[in-house]
Amino acid sequence: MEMTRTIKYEADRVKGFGEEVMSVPGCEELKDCIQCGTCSGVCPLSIYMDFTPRQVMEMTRFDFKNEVLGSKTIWLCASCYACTVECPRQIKITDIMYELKQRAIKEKVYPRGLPTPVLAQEFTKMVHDYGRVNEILLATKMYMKTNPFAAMGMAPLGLGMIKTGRFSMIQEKIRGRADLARMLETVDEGK
Amino acid sequence: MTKEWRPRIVAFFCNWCTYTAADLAGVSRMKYASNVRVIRLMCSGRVDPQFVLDALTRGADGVLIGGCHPGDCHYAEGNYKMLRRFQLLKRLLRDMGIEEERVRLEWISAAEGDKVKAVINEMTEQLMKLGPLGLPQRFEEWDKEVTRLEEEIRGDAAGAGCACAAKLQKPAAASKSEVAHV
Amino acid sequence: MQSTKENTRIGFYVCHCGHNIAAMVDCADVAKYVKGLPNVVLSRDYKYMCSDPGQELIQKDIREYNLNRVVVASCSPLLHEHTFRSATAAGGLNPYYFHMVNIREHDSWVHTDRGEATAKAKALAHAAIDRVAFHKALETKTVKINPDALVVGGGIAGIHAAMTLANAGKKVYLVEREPSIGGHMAKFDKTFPTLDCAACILTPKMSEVGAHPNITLWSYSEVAQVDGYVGNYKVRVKRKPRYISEERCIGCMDCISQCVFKEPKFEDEFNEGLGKRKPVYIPFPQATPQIVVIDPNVCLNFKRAKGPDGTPIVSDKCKKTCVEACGDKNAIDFTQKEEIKEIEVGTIIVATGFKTFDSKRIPGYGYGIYKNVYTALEIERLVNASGPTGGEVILREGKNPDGSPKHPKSIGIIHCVGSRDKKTNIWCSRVCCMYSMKLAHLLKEHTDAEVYNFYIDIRAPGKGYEEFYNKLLDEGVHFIRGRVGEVTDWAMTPEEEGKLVIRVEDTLAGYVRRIPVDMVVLSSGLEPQADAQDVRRLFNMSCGTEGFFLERHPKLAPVNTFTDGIFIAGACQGPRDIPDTVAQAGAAAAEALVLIDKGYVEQEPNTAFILDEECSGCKSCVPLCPYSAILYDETRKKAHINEALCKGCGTCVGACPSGSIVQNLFEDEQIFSEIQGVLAYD
Amino acid sequence: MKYSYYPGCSLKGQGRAYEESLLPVMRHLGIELEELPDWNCCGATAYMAVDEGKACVAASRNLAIAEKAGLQQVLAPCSACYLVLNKTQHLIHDYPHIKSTVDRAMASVNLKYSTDIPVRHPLDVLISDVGMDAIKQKVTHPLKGLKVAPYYGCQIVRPYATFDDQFNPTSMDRILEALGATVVQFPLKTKCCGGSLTGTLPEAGLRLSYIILKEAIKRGADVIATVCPLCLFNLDSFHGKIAAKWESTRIPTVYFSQLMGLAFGMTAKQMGLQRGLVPMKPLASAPACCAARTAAAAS
Repeated sequence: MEMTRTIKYEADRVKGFGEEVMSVPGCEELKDCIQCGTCSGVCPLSIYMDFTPRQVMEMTRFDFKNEVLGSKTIWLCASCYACTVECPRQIKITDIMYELKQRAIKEKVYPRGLPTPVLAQEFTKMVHDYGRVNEILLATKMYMKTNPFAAMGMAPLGLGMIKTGRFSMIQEKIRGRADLARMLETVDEGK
Repeated sequence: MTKEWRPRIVAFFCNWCTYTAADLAGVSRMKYASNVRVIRLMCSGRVDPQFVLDALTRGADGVLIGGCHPGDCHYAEGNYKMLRRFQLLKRLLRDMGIEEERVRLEWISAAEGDKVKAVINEMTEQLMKLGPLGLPQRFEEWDKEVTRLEEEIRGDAAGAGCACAAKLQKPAAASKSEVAHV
Repeated sequence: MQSTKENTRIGFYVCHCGHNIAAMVDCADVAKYVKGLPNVVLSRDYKYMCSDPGQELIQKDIREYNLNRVVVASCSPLLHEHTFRSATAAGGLNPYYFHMVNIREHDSWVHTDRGEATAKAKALAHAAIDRVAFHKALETKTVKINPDALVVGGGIAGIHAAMTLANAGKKVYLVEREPSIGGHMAKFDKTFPTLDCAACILTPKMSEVGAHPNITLWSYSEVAQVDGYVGNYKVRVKRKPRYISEERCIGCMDCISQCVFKEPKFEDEFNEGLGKRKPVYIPFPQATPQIVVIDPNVCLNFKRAKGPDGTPIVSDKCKKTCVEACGDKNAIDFTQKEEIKEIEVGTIIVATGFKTFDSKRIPGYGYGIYKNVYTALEIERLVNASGPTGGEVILREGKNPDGSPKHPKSIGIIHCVGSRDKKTNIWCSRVCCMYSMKLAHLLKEHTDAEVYNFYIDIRAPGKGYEEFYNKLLDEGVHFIRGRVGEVTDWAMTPEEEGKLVIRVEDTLAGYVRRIPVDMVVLSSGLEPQADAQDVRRLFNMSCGTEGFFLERHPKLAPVNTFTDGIFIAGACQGPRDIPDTVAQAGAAAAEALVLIDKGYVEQEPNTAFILDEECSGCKSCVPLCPYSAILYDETRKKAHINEALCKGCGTCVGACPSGSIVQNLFEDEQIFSEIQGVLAYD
Repeated sequence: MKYSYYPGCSLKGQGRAYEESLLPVMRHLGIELEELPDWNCCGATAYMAVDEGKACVAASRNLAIAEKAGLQQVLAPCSACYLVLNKTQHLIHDYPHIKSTVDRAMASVNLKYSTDIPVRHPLDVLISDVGMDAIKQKVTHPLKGLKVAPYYGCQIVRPYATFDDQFNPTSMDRILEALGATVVQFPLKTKCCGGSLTGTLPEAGLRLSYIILKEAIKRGADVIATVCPLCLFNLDSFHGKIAAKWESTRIPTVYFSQLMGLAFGMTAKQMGLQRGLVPMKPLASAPACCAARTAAAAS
């Protein structure tokens, strides 16, 4: 039987990670967390997470960067903001989740095979290139990249969309594509 | 060793609310700018406009007056009396060309240690932007101007009196009668 | 005065206060700087100036160096000015030749740069040196203390304070807003951790208060106005009409049984709305005084009849069976009006208590939405043998198949409702952990249900408290560490059908759990009374940011307020349990007794006076004085200050156009020299 | 009253029935909507997960265009658009580094952005600007007997509660009541529908939709009314999968604007009701054949 060591040594921490996250505007309140678990208690998706939102908060605070950025939890957040409005310490948990997602994508350490980060990146690419998003095309792209078999399962739904006149494979484009792309590029230039 | 210029603030705090609040800020180990010097009075109603002018003429860059919130004065309404006086004082200061931000009246209750900190820091920041008031130096210059003027007048035609000279030299004394009739 | 100034010999002391000052201020450097200032004869730095050796040092120096002024730079004058004045006096000088510089609260504790803090200390010390030269010898005023006392609030704090004073032979007025004294404690079933019955320990004290010859008990009354000052307060008390003559009512309660309402119909405040009462009622069986009350809002005799100002007036529409029942005792008086009583007291103890957090403010917990969600106070009444159900714990909603009332088989107690939450109350309410455990024990005892406590942290730091926690663990009460996310009524599994479901993260196990229960109890936190701000103004007190009354010093003057002669006790000062409340009430009574038995109080001689020859008779000062202490002599065209009435605010001084008013201790030249002094050092 | 209309991608795509019903209903109430010229995608939840700065830049381009067009208010019917545009304004307002990022991007294409253009939801406009009385006056075919579960979803009340109560919003309840419908007590009205997780992690996402559907049925609703194209998609599209995994929960979900149109005498077809996968039963009061009258009412 394979055994996993669960003890954490100081060397397992990426010192400074917590401080770095907590210095991002909007994430400062994490310092005040009392680990009460309200976030997990109200989170509709906490039941599928590998770490509860509360655990992610504590792990972030204590520099367990690899564990946090590699977790499924942050990609299960559906941005319903229930935790943010209920947190007794007014920690903007949803925004911290966004911060962690961005870091995971930037460092490409999100769990393989998880469609959510793929979708997010395909989405942004579509916005960048065309200015608008076609949900049907987007879903197709995502399934092709992550799980082509699942796409097959979606066929009846596609049919339903066609029948109700909601299916379109035409990519809408805005006139100001170049402008938008230029604007988005200034963000990278400013970094 | 050249030191960075820091504004000097003279503060008049009432014994019951604002001075106590400053004590609370201390007990709570809040940190704020060190350039404020507090003078304790029993009530903000004791603040004579002359105190403010005197502080400015002696080189303060700003004056902060702290009293109890309206309705909370330990002496019923000393803070109201101060407020009325303060409105006139502000007008006078405006006429003298002294920026409004330099003299401030704040209601700070005994529980508001954090407000003491916030007000002092904010005021310090504002004064840093405004720069030194330098009234003593300005008075010197005004004196020189007046002397020049006097000499000119004397040179032109002796006899034309100059009442304004006296006024300019001692604005503090002149102001008292103007302000205190409130 | 000028002559003394020339011979001014100042001794200056800067205190290290251990590391408190010395860590941020270079005390030796300050002493060195001050040594070079005019009139300074000696300048020392010392570890603890407030210690006995420190004070003796001042006395010795006064004698040896022939000092005539003393300046100490240390902590806040609000803390130790009195100490050093006494030391100055012990050295043979008038105590008002002393001045104090605050370099701890206003300097070392609030700054982070040692250089800057030291510079500030020098500037402040310089100001004091300049100022003290202008100090004069003053006489301390004394004021006589009226030995009668007023206690406001008849909860356990007020009861204990009043009893203490009364037993010491003092006359006490006890004013209570509700028809009976007893406060929150009267509603409790048992008390933690000893589980003795609240009524058994409280009601004897209540009757004692009612019968005590030294206590005048005014229930159903409120303080309307407070004037005067320490030792001599004039208080107006509003006595609300209860439509019963207190002198004639003997508490037989015949009127209640004979009321035209055969059944109790109206929400019973004492039982938190769980029970019903009649328009004529007594709040609870052991109510003190044992005098009934008529509620004009529902009594038929008043119904729909309101005077022009909205107050109920008699409509004479009822058969008045109560009057008949009362017979020749003649105690019912429908014409009773609000009455104002004026009393004079020397000291006042404010013990106005707390209110519980309104649980509806947290919608996710379902109070007011789901009937089987209760507040803790409701449970206190529900488990109480004299409560609305006779101590039977039955659910508000749901019946057994045979139609009988349903008992809960599983109960969830949610801690910290409204507490430790930045959106509501940031403070810990301190008593909820313990009372939740007490209720858990009682509910288990009454129903044998599975009881779950949902907590963030268990705070059981009192005598026997941790042991009580242990007892509950032994009893099989469950403790789940996690703040409940929500209480809902939808089922995901068959066992959740028809139940309330608590969704919570069991943070110790790391699982999100759904726990179905029959009953949810919300351990609501403690808050300041809704009218705490009005009461604070009434008594010239301060409130902390959270709205509880502010003590003069959190450690050293916990029952004093900033107004002399007014003390606070109990949960009006902050959440606390019964033992602490009683201890504090005793302390407040002792502080009041100190004043009463001393008979007089020394007052700051900071009053103002008018220099007759300089007064121009302009009268500007007269309307400024809130105490009408300034009189105007029409014949001489001069104003004059009645020293006995002057409170020393200095407002008239600041406004006098001719500069003819002088305030002792805050004379113009003293303040001007202080201004000059603070600006002398850059 | 004239508003700049920001449809967002969904209302032009799978959520077109929302647009098809909302535009005539608003016109009928005297609200003029002018589609924002050359608008781009708001970025939804996805963009913020990749790059917050870019997300704000993309979203704020729309606000800058609205500002340039001289319109005072932006109407965003899709919950995600509504939240993202509002959140962008908050971020620009609260965080200087976001503001400078946006300013730089704007400058690169000669646009200007100042933070004060209000972004509003149709529910807000209906209850605050139009008013209940005006809505009631237009009701010609009251939805008598129709039991509706009002479902608001998350993002119009969280994290910013601007026009309604965060925990128990009632704006749609009041509108539905004005239409003559019976509003079902629905404590799940602000629960999450699963969002995009129904597609990416269906096991997790669909469970949330299932709970909402099941409880709506249990509480006696005939139909669920929603304000968001993604909520509708999730509640309407996965009945087969939900039935396979848990139980059958076939209950129709419609846009609140579709119900408004019906009550105003417009036809089911005009309101795009045929676009739902689970059809709503025709109403007794529906103006089935009086095409002429409904056309008149709609104009």
